[in-house]
Amino acid sequence: MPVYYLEIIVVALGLLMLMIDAFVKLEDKRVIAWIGMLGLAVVFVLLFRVEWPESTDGAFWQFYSSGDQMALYFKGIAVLTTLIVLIMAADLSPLVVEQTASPAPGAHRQAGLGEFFALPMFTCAGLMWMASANNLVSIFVSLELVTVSFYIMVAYLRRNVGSLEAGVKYLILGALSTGFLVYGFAWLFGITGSMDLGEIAAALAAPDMNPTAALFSFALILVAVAFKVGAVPFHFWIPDVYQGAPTPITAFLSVGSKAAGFIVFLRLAQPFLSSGALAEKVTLVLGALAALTLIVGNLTALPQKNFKRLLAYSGIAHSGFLLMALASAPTAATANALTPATVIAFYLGAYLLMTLLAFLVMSTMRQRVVSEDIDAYRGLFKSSPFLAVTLLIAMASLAGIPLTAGFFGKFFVFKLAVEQEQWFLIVVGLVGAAAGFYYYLKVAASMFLEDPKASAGGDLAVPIGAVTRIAMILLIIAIFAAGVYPNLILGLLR
Amino acid sequence: MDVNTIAWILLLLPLLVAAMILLGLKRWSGLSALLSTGSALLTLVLAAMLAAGGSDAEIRSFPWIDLGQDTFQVEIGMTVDSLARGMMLVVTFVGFLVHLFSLGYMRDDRGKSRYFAGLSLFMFSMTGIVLANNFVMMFIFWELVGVSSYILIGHWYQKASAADAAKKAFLTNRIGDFGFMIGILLVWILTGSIYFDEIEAAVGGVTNMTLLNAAALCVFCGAIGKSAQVPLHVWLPDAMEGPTPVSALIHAATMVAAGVFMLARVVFLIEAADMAATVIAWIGAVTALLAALMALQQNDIKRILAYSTVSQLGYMIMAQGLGSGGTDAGMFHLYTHAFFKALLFLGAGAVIYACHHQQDIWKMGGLRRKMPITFATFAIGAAALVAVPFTSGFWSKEAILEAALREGMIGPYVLAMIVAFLTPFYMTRLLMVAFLGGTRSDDTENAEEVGPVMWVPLALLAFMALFSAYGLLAGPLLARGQADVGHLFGSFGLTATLSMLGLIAGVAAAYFLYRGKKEEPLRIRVLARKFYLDEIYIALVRIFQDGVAAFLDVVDRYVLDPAITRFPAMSAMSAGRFLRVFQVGNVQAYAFFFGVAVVVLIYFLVL
Amino acid sequence: MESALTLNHFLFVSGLLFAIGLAGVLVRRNLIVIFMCLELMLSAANLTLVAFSRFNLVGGEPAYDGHVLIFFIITVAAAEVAVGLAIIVALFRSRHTTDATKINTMKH
Amino acid sequence: MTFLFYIFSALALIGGVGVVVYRNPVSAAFSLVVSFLGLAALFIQLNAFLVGILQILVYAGAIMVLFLFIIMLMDVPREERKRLPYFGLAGAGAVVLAFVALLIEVLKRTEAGSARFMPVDTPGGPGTSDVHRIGELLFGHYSFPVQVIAVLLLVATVGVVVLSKKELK
Amino acid sequence: MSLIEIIVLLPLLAALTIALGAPARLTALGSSVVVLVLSLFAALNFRFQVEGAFQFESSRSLIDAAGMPEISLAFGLDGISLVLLLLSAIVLVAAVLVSPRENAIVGSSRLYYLSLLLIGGGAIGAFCSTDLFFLYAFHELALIPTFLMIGLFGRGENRVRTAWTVTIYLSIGSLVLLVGLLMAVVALGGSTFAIADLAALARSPETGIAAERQTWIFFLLLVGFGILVSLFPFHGWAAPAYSDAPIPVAMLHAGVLKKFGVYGLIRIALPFAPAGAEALLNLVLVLLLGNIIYLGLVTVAQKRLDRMLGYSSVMHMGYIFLGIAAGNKLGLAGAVLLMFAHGISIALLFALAGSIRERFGTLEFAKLGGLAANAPRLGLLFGFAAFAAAGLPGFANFAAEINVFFGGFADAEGSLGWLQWTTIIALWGVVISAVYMLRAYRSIFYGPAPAKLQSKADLAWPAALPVLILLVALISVGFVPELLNQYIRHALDGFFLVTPG
Repeated sequence: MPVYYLEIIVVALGLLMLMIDAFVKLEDKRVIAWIGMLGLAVVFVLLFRVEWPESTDGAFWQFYSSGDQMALYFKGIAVLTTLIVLIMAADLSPLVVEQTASPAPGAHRQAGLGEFFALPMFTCAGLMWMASANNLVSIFVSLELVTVSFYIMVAYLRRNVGSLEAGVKYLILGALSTGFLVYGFAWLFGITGSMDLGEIAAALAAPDMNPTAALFSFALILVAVAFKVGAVPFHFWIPDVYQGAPTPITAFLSVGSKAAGFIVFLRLAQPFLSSGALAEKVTLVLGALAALTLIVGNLTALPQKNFKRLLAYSGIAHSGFLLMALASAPTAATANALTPATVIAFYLGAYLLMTLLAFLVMSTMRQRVVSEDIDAYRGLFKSSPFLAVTLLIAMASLAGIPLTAGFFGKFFVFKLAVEQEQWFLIVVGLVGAAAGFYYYLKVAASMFLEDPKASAGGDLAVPIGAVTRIAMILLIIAIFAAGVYPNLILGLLR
Repeated sequence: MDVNTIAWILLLLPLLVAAMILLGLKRWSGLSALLSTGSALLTLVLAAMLAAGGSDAEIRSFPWIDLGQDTFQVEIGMTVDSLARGMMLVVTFVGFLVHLFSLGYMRDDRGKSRYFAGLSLFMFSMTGIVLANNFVMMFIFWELVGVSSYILIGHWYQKASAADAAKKAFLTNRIGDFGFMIGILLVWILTGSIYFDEIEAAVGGVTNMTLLNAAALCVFCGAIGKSAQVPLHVWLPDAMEGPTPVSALIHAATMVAAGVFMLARVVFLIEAADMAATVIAWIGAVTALLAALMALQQNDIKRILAYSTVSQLGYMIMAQGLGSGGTDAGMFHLYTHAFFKALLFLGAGAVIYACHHQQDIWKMGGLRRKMPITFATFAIGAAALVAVPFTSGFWSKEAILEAALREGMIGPYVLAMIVAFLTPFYMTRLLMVAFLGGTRSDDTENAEEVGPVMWVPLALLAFMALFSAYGLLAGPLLARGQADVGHLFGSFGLTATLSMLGLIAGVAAAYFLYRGKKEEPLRIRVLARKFYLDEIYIALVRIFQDGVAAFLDVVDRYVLDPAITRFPAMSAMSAGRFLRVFQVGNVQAYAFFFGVAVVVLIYFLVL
Repeated sequence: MESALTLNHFLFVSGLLFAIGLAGVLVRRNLIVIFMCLELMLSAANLTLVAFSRFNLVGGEPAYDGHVLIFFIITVAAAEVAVGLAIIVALFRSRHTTDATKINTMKH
Repeated sequence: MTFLFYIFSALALIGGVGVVVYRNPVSAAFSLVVSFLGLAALFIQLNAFLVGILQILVYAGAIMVLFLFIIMLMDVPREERKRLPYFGLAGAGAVVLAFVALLIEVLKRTEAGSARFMPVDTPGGPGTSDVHRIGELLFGHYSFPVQVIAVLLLVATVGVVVLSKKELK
Repeated sequence: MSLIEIIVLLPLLAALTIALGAPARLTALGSSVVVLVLSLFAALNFRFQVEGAFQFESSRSLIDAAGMPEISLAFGLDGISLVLLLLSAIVLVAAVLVSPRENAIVGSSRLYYLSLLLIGGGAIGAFCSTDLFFLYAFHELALIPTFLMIGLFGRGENRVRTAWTVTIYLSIGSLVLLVGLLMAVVALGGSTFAIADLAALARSPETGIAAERQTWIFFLLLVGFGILVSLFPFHGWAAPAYSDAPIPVAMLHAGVLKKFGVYGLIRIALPFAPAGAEALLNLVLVLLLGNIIYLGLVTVAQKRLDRMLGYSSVMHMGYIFLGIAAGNKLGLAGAVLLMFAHGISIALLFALAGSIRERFGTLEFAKLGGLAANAPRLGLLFGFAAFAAAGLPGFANFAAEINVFFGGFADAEGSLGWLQWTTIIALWGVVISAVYMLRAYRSIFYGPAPAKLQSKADLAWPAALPVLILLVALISVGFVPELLNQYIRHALDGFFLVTPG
């Protein structure tokens, strides 16, 4: 099956869901979500069945990179993320309804739920397009598709002040970054006279290229991409938006949009890194960005009390590690040295597993406990051990305990950094990782070592939906499997 | 039986017994006591056979630690030569008698079986020392005798004094062993071997004399600890807290003599290191003198004997310091001393036993009539100790003094002479106060003679105390030259005269001073308080060990740990708190940071 | 058509416009106005694009790819405005304010 | 020609400044329209006729109308005259000025920038305008991004519908 | 599934089954005993005639992506790791035996035994791994279980704080370690993580690491491993950890897990960066004296048995480092033997301390006394343990220390260098350890017993079983060091010997 069917299928799925929402009388609209999950599962399977066309002439392939395993991999990430986001959304549907449905007479009691399930599908399509966008135009449009849909989903709970506030913040800053992106694109186009990344790379490598303008455009573009992946100092939106947004959307942001952001980052940075005249300064800047991100992300997470914000900062911290990998791009490709692309891809794969696991637990808890403070999880091990252990595993992996997927990620990053002798980054990374041990285990500590709050009492015994439970178990298995047998993920990159 | 098997049985039998008692026989204390005593008898017989056999043997057996010939190898091996044979005989003989005596003395003690297990363990360790053919093995058993003495001194562990004494003894010895180990290591790097025979062969080739002297002195440290020489003598008097038979066996006859034996074993080393030799001789002499002085003012019968032991050990060490010239004399004195001092202690034990564990001589008196046998034997022992002519003690002491003179060690010689006057003085004091005159306390009022199981050993030892120096008996003991009357008249000279004068003077002085006294006529505080050495040592420990330790503990808790653990953690946390400040929640602020970052970025990249 | 104008003229103007937009975003309190300023920034970018595509000619004609990108930009901008205004309205409904400095309940 | 450029750019810039300074949102909106008109003129001066038209139609027309509509709808009060955040203003000013300074520096260094514009021959053949050309490109070469944009618009529509459902009190 | 894989994976599988609901104590006990038996079996089938490093090898490749380093789940035993495997197995069994029955545990007994198995299994895995990656990874396995064990089942009011300190401290250590290892691997080509291959690369002059890079690598490894071993300035976590942790954890940690650091230094730091070792020798000497003398004295100052034991175990690490610093066959052999001896003896002491607390409710010297009368069996066993720890002949510790000391002098040609002087000073530590051990024994078992301690609660034989197991191991090795020495010797013969500093 041709690869570009994938996105089409997903979009079609989204439309289908919208149609069902509009025209089919459903008692319980979660059916829509289940349809979506089913479809995405199918798409995920289809990912392994795609074939690349032998001839790639024709306009389409100028916007859609061909024969690109990496792109396929990131499509996979997008699909998987969306799938799990749908699961969470289904779990949390009562809350969504309560926050959105208008009490209009005759309106369906779950009005507005269908869209909540359908929108992620389009976002997913956008993410998938981003994954294989190799042209300024296609990058721009797919990126904007994702961004705009996120504006909507973040602000979705329109009776919830937090959600709206988050929406506004994301909107303003997002639009700002878009502005910079466009301006940067304009310059890049101007000095290279092309929209195609391949030609741009060639133009930048050319001797008569003007470094000042090139770097200027890079700076502008960097701003936008850094914003997407939440690199310091363009990270300020992350904690607030994560906190305000509906939990599933937070998960979606922190995994899907970050992953897509990173592959775009890779794609856009590549021409500059590969041009001899610019590589040095670019690497330096990326390094500085990485160091800042590591420090701010990890240290600011230390005193956090709100679990969602904690995860936000942890997300920033992980971007730091990813940037660290990006910043230690090999100047001269040696025999068995790692490449930033592989490392980042693997890291994001692992990051997906553990972050989504954490969010799954969180959304399950959210059904019973309103507060999102870490204190709300006190004594969870006593009341519902399964959730506690699951979250513990997620945290362990995020902290990078060996034999979990998370460790291999950090492991590769550090190896790459050592190979490129980025000593300063390594030191910063060490500090960051050490801090990470603290704030991740802090959650474990409150779950295992402390007694339940008198108020929360025993009713922490949270019911777990069947689908959710299965998803959790699968993720756990995946985390350990990938932590012992990294080929599981690396295999997908070949 | 060939030498090999005998040696093995000698070594392992006591261990076996100890183990058996420890593992199973604890409940049946009587049985274990008999078993232990029986094994002691058996070892005595074997030792006698060994001595009679008179054949030297070098037994190399299985490797204990083995890292290949080239690097390092320690074998459990044994040397059977005249020195070992003699020592073995003495050890087993005294050992057996002490076992016998203990059967009575400890008849109704709660920890009887523990006690006998300890004795057997001691016999094992001591045998090990005597037969060892290399330094490491000797060091091993060196430590083990320390343990067994720890166990036995602390036998009545619920008495705080006993518990402390045990601890003190072990630790003091450890300090000595610290030096000993260094010595062994030094010898090893100098001669490349730990086996006595190989060292003897190689020691001639050593060029680095300073290091050799250092090595010899360090080795000597072991002897200082074990044989209670100044400045490490303090533990021995306290060790009297243990049961009296133990004092007799370990702290008079055998273990404390181990130091002397060890020096005799490595005499070639002392020969090679003159400086060290001189030091050793002096230390021996000084010890003899100081101990004798301290003995003058003690009131506890066992303590008096203890100090006399220290003083006598001083003689022996001094003799070892004379090198090959004196080593035989030293060993000779060791043997004789073993007998008469064991005798004295067991006698004292009998007295104490009879007086319901009353040990203060001023509370005794008039025991001569109440326990005649004990008195007689005790008197004989005393006579030997003060070197009344023709007793065994006389010959051996003569030998040492002459050797000193011969080797031209005038200083030590003079000191030794002074001791030869002091010893009679305090022994006479002891005899008169404890045995003569009238009884001074009801403890002694109804004291009566002890039973045969206790006085038979006394009698045997008394016999040895008198005649052990004479050919027939001394034969198996001594390597070369032995005492006989002819020798005395043959070389009657300065030494003999002086020592006899000393003897007469000492006895006379003590006699007139203490005749019919009810309490101490002359009080010399500094001697009574043993030159305040204990106090000084305690102070030193308080300051240099406990003080420093407490200080370092505080440092560790409140300086090092915060500096290394808490401070970084806190700083990271506060850094985090600071960084949160930027998260003001206001979009425009964010946009502002955004803008600043952009400008900086562009500036950095473009310019 | 011969012209005395150089590329820099246009780049400078567009840059200034961009800067002005940025300034607006930074100083104005009213969300809607802020949003307008963002639009201003976008169209500044458009000017840059036009200038560049007019500058590097392809076969004697402007590089129309630039114009196409502008087309997309404008479309996206429209969509963005629609969504953005919707959000702002919703916020206004629940909070009765459009003051950017007043929406800071979530911080630190 | 140059003269016109200065006129129009002045128009655009002044309009922009107006947006920033007018306290009243409505006035701000109108000055934005002005600025857009100026921009459109500049576009046309650069032979970008279609883009110019679009700028006027879509921006000045549709979008600004939407803005005004919303402003009216909520009758947003003019920003109340509380004391200006001088500090913030200073900061913002500094940032913007720095940005401009850097821009100038960059422009100085791009030697291409100082080059004159080449004359353009009118789009190939009679009856073909740049509308024609862009149309071809858009629906020929660029058809894929157009599809994506379509999805984007769909999403936006759905979103707006969902977000601005009326609340019945 | 080869023998060694079973040995390594059994505890982990057992932990899993416990998590899934198997009877906790039974499973734990069964699996650990099986592991012990299997490791003894391995020891008996050790082939001495075979040259070369590892035996019982098994390997499964895990990464075969282009440009990726080759990492494989590889296990194997040489003399050294065999000795440590035995140590781990023995102590694990003892620890499980010592730990309370399910109904006596407050909180989840599953978690309790599961954590125990993870800690033990992690150690075993680390010692058996022949792949650098897993050598590191398995050790980390113990991190979180330790955290939970101390925090949940620990004693003392500030146990949670202790749990934090330990975890963060150790994790920082292992992070530094990770960088050091990566530097070493990368410097050696970065293509493989197989220890044997890396060692071979390091040995050959052309592929070996440049000298000044070696210094850095060794420094990082020293700090990293050092933190895990509580080397002098980084010892802050150890004593509180051991005094606050549940007894079995204290046994496993002080007895087994801690040895990982030293093992790593011998297995990795020395062969990979010999020049670095030489360059930093004096630093090591200073630090180990810090352990022996400074911490020895701190130990003397302790007022509670458990804290004292904690510090003493830290102190004795100094001797192992001394053996490593000596760097010659003798010293290394001593170090390895000492790892075993110290591991067993400290576990023994903690076990006994546990039963003392259990019976008499406190471990404060001031409150105890004269227990030898109340509990003679306990007194006897503790006496053995104390004397063993004080390095008395007849116990494994002595045999090991002798090796170390001779190792320290082995390379002195008739004159004293820094190493020798250090050894001499270190010897004083023997006196110090005797001081605190005898003081402890004196104040707990000797002397008059306080009135309220008159309870006659001696050690019952079932409770004494774990203690006896450990004691037997200690004494048999003490009498016949060759039991283990033969393995160590075999390993060291095939071992790239370091040129002594």
